[in-house]
Amino acid sequence: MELTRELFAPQSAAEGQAEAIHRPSLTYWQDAWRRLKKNKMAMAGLVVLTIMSLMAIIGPHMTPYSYSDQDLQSTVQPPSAKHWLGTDDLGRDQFTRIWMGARVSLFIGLMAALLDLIIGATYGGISGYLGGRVDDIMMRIVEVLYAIPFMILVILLMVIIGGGLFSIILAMSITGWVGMARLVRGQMLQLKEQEFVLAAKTLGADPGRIILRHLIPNTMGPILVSMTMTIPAAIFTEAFLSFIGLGVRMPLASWGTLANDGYNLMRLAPWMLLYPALAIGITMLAFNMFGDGLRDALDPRLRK
Amino acid sequence: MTRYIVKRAGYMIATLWVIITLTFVLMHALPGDPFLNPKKVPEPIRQNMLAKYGLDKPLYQQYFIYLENLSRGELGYSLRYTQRTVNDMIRDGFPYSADLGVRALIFAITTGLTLGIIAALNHNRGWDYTAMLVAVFGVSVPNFVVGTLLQYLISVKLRLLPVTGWEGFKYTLLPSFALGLWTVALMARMMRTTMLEVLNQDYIKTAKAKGLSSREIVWRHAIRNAILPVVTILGPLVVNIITGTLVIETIFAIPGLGRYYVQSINNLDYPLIMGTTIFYAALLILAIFLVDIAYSFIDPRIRLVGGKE
Amino acid sequence: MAGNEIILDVQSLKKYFHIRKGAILKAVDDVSFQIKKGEVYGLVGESGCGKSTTGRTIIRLYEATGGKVVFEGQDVHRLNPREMKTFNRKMQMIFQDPYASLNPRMTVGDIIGEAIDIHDLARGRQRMERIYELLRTVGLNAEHANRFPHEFSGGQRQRIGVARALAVDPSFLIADEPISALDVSIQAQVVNLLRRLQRERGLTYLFIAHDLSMVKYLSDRVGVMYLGKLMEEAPSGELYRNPAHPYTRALLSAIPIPDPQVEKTRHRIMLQGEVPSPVNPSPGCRFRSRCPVAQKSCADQEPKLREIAPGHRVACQVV
Amino acid sequence: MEKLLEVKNLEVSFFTYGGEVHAVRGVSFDLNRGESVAIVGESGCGKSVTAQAIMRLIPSPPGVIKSGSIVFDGREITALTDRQMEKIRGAEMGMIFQDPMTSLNPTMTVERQISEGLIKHQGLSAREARSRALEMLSLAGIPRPEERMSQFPHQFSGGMRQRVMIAIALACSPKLLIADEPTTALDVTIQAQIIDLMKDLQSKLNTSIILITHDLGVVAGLANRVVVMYAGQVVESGSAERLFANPQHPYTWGLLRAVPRMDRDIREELHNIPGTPPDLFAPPPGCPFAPRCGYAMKICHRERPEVTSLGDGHQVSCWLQHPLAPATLSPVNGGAINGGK
Repeated sequence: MELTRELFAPQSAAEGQAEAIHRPSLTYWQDAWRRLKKNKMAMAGLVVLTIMSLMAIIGPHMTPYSYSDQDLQSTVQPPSAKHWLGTDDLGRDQFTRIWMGARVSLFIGLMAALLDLIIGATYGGISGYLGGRVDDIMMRIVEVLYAIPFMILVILLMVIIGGGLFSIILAMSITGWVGMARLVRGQMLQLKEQEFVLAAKTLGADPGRIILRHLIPNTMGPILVSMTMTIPAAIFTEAFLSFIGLGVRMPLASWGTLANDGYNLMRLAPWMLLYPALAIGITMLAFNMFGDGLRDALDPRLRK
Repeated sequence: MTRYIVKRAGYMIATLWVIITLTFVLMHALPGDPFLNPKKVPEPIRQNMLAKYGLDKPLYQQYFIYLENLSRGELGYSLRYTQRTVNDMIRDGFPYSADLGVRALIFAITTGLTLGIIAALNHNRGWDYTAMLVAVFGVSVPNFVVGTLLQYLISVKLRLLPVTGWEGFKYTLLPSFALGLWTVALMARMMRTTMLEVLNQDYIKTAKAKGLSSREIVWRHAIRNAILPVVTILGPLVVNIITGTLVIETIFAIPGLGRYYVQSINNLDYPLIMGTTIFYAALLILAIFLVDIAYSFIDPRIRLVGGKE
Repeated sequence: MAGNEIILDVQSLKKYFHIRKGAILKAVDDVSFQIKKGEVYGLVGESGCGKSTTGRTIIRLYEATGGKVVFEGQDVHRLNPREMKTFNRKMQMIFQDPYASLNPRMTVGDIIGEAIDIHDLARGRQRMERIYELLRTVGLNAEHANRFPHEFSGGQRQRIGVARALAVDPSFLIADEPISALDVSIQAQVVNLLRRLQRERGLTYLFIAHDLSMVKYLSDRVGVMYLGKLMEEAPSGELYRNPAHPYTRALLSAIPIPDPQVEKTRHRIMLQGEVPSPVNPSPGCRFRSRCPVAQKSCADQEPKLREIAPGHRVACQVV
Repeated sequence: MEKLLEVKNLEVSFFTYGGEVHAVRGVSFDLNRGESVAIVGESGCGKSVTAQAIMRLIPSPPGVIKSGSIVFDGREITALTDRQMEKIRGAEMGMIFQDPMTSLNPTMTVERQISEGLIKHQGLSAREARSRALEMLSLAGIPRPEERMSQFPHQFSGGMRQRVMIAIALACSPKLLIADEPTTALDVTIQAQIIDLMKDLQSKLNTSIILITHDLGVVAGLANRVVVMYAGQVVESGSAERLFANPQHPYTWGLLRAVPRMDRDIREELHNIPGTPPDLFAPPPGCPFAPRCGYAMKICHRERPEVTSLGDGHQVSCWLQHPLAPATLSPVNGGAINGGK
């Protein structure tokens, strides 16, 4: 380029231009979702979970059989056109029972996670928000409870209150909320000292406003991640309990009881073990992949 | 430091007491007193229990008698087997369980840490993905699923290993693997995460600036610091392995304590359940306590300051 | 610039924290000073000296352990909730960390509008108009209201923090290290804004900082803190010309000046060691462990502030 | 004087998720033996990356030294193998970092952290390394070194840790010490101690120093020469005396006028550099400072200015130096800028 005098005329950048932002605006959740969508593993997990949930709803209606219909004429049938996943020793249709089991297992997982959230978040929230002596006492209790071996206590409770859907959920939530309480408390303690919360206080915001507008929205991320890990853990616990004979009661079935039934007839009818085992494995895998992806997507360290 | 140990020991005892009391209350809250029900409880045992536990006395007195028995290490009787006590069961079964548990733990720790380190050192490369794929599968499949499927495939179908029993090295392979797999996966994931974190720390940069080779940095600086947080989850992991023995021993018919426990659950042998539960609880709480103490010895920040707040 | 009316009177303010059993962190220990209406009072000191805690206790983010904060004739720590709301509209605060001081889940409009909502100052269109005006006041524009904090640079965020504080139209601002997290070229944006606002609105500032040159530039009077104590106080020109306290002298001489000629010839008072822990401090003068002129008697009692020149107070028995 | 280090047209990029970040774009400067040079600039200007490139400590991936040469003591650093580089790091070049709290390994005693390098580079026995470590600690001004040696970093205060870092970096008597914002995390009184220590050790050990900082005050006290960086490029460089007395680049003016000087009574507004540094994903085609520059001309937005030498090693990259540029007076000292003649 040839240098001319004209090129040396003053040309400062326009004033306001320096402050302009050109990138499109994204909320925290939009941004996280955008990141999550790029994660193939997480999306695969999400798709699998959606399919599982859908099948839990419609699956049992796809066959002419009910989950408890016995057909003693055709027991222990291998998979066929009539019984897509075979039948068990009482001639019940395994396809129907597996999706019925999905309902039970997913329901237990969701309920347990939800109860954990409600109890744990309330307890931890109060403890962390109030701080001081209240926090001290509440956390002493949690420290003691936290060291209680969870599974042993659940087993004990199940022995006493007896098997069944609701006792499982009850037993799990009596013991399960402690982890959530610690998580929420930790978050609260951290957030409470953040300058934006202090700023809200100096502006005269009341505790209700601070909790609703500042603390809860900023705790949702870690809570959500923790819940995607609690659900599979609950499903796993239920399956474990069912497997040692403390699960839901007949004729209701969960994936755990189905696997247990299948195990007892393993040599005779391996499919009875295989399909429930696959259902549990795939669901847990999907939850884990989705949960990992969600954690990465919400991780503040990855955000600019 | 001493203060820290005393504090942790205090929590341990408190937790244990909560469990003992809870167990006692829950058991006595059962309808129709299963301990003395003449229909269910054989007469000789009934007499035995009356004498031993003062079951005709008021509840609070029973509680103290119970605590006293516990303090002498007596954990209770079986309703089913007239001559068996929980102590007998532990003496017979626990060595098997411990053997299985230790094998699974060694397998889990060595494999898990190795996988995690390999993954971290090859961040976002082939080895990383492979190790993490293994880890995600390991965490996702419950141990009884792994156990049963492997038993069917390898022992029943292919006849490579014995199906059940505990009579030699060949018998230990599948149960230890099934029991340890979940822990392998968790260890690997955690180790990878902490390793990557440590490798990003400033003091690794300092070590590089000193001219240390990558190998020296990894061995001397990275691994030690990365293992520290992993040690904290060792407590829960040991707990997981111990509870895992319940199903694994049942699946592989190993004559360990876990199998007895599951049997007593299915038989509704209440005093036996109660005694074994307390034994398990004590074992698990002790495990967590020991890990906590061990951790405080490894980390100079706690050893010298005296307590993590 | 400043009149003679005292707007803030801090009397023997104490703020202790119980950190462990028996251990008391005396973050602010018997600090007294007054701020006149319309002046800028600078509070300086190194990290851990209690300057930020003083600010936070004045605005009652912390309850005082002892002493009084009298603002416009009222004891701030005795106000009932309704009176607190009125107080909140008069005194506001600007925070240090441009990243942590704005809620990442709220839009800039909502952050600035929060005060308007809390005190029900405006609604609907008027509320938005007011937010836009505040944004323009701090050199941003109306379009920025729908953006989230992470989309802004450090300097811009700090100005959003100023706009938030201005929303209630306060008369007194506490600026708690408002520029220490910013790059040099950005600092001037915020400092000039603060100066302009003071001129235009007759604000009174408590300006807390560790950067002495900035404090000198911005303040009418300066207080120097060390380990929870006020060591010296003087009009800023006087303090820099005639520092009396050995700590102030050392502090001033430690500040590097961007001129190699000056640096070559400067005499530097080098302090030995580092700031001791403010937990369970020993009696006597807090500075004596590092003081170049310490004497035996310094351990006996805490020196009280005494006036050595008009408006120049110092807490040292040696000078 | 003999040259110890020559950096020429250094370009470093980071390949990230969002694209290529051009962190360093054609940086050149050199350093003589026993001399200290300061690289000054704001966060993100590429000064730390430059320092890390000299040590070959750029994390890779994502960082890559794209082109340019770094000649240290006669050897081309960019061409060395990792093995060869390990022999130079720690032995001939030492480095200290900004945050003394995180730069030391928390689970290793201070003694081991110092002696590690000695054992590796000088083949000392553990005992010899120990006595040398002791010597270094007392040289670094740590009281009771004997006792402090067996302690862990968390038992030291911030200033003491930075002294330990200095002891580590200088243990093998390197020819070059790179100090990356060594006092930014410290209080002023501690900063004064550390700067004093560095000056003292430099004269004792005859080490050359590269000081990375954003604080022009620290520069004035320590450096012989100054390199001012902006957006990955050197905008001005020269001896400290000349640069502070007669700065030529509008960005240097801006930096000097943005902070009030403690030794002067000024009451007028501080000079405000509007806007923010450019996005290094897509740096502007012309002078990187043009969008924020009050003296910018049309040409500045289109063409990168060439380096103008003003004698005595004073160099500046600015179109104001061009004969066609309008006559301008420096706002710092009122002197006339070369252009317009």
